[in-house]
Amino acid sequence: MILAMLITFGVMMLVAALVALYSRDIVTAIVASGVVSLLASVLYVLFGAPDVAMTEAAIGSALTTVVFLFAWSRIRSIASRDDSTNGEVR
Amino acid sequence: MFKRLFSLVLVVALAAAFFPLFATIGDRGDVSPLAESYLADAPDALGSANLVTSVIVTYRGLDTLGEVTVLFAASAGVSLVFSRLGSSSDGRRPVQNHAPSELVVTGAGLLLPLIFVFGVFIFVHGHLTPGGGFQGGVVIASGVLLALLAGTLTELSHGMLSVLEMLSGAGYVAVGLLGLWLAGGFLDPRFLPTGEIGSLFSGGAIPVIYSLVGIKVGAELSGVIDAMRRRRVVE
Amino acid sequence: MLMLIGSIIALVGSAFLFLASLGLIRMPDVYNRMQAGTKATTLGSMLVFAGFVLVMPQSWPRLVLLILFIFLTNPLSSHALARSAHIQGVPVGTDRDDLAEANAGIPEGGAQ
Amino acid sequence: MMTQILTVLAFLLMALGVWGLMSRRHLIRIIIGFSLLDTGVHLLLVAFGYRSGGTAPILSDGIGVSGLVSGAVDPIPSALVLTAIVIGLAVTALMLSFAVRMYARTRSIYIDKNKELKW
Repeated sequence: MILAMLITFGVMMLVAALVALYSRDIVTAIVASGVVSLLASVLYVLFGAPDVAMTEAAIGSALTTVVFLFAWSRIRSIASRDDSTNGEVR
Repeated sequence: MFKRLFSLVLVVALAAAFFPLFATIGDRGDVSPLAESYLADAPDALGSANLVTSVIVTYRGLDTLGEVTVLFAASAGVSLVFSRLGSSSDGRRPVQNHAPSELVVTGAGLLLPLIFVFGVFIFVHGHLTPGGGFQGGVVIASGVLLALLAGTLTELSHGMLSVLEMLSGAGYVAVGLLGLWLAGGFLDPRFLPTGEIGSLFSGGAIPVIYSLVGIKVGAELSGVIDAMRRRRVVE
Repeated sequence: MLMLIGSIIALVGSAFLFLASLGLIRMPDVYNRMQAGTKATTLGSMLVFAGFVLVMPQSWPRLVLLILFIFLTNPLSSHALARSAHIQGVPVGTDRDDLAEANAGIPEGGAQ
Repeated sequence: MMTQILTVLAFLLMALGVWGLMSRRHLIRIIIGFSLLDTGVHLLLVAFGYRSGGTAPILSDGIGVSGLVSGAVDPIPSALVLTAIVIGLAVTALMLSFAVRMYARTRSIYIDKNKELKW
């Protein structure tokens, strides 16, 4: 049972990691990397480390995502301030 | 093309370096001798139920002190990098700005005290249940983030943050020195009574140290979040 | 007996959670999905925790706090998400768009 | 079995992270690759501390000290990973702030357009 959960979550993590590296949209990639952390925190609970799971859930999937999104919104605001569109963001 | 090949070679080299690990690692029934002695001795010696907390605060206490210092350095670095960026070219065209809706403001007002109390609960109970200074500090930083997003808090006072951080860091070192003076060594928490395992006042100075770590981490991460947040351009 | 009732309540709650996940797949646009994923999960998880209160009566204060937390945060966060999606211009799949109509009467910049 | 699966998973995440770090050109994606590498290393450390059927190293009424010695996982990797996660957030924030700064200076988010440090 635990083994099946481990394999399921592992495959989901790998898929989310691939999405994070290869998706077209940056916000999707950022959210996918948050999903990787969230699934990792489930695995930490399975492996008897609830302290680490709490930290990973609070930091890896919440604060890191927020920090990424803040940085991305700053980059976009710099790009939108440029009059010409030579500042390329995608 | 060459670069792609090079990265592929690097990944393959990583796999080769990992291969002995795959071959030797298996399910073990025992832990290392050091961990075994921690598991056997730590609850009686320190009176703290959560062994991860004992390791972080006491056995690897100096590590944690250095780690909090690294966090401080990173937080200062983020503020430094963004302090130049914010004022140089901002304000030419106001960013389109949507005030948070009334529901969010009211709900944040209801939730914020709960979140802060929860964060304090996590780091005060760090020696009894999973959790501790780092987790509690992060919860407090998330509360600060919610307050910033909901507009409950428009400007974070950096003076207050640095005072909090300074006091908690100095308190951390002071508690460590007290351990050196009154008990076995630097950061030895046994100068306060260890108490009974499972009660709130147990573990000697572990709750004190972890609360200080919690305050410090909360202040540092709030500083990072506040520095990274895009300033609302006010005309 | 108490255990049986608690288990049944938790089962009903998980059925709601299942329906929510079904709605997340089947609904046509973002707002409908968000509504399915919020209303049903709020009720579902509250029911699951209420069932746990009956199964484990000794830890009821924590569970009641959890119910309160879910009751407060889940609709709020979904409201904020849906509103920001609307501001970002995610298309509405149905014919009516009440928020755009409500904002149309208010001059630019004063939209609350 | 569980330890081996977690080790393989950790290795795959690390490999994906290294691959992303090397092959992507978008700065944000490079930092995402770094955080994947981070997660992989953390999983690897937790896998080293695991013992089969292990419980969390927390003393409770049900398990006495003898139960801990015979059945709890290694607390040291947990403690190390816990601090490493917090440091990881700080490092990620620092890298992101440098990325924003770099964009503000060079007006390009792609790393191969930035020729300043190229040799």
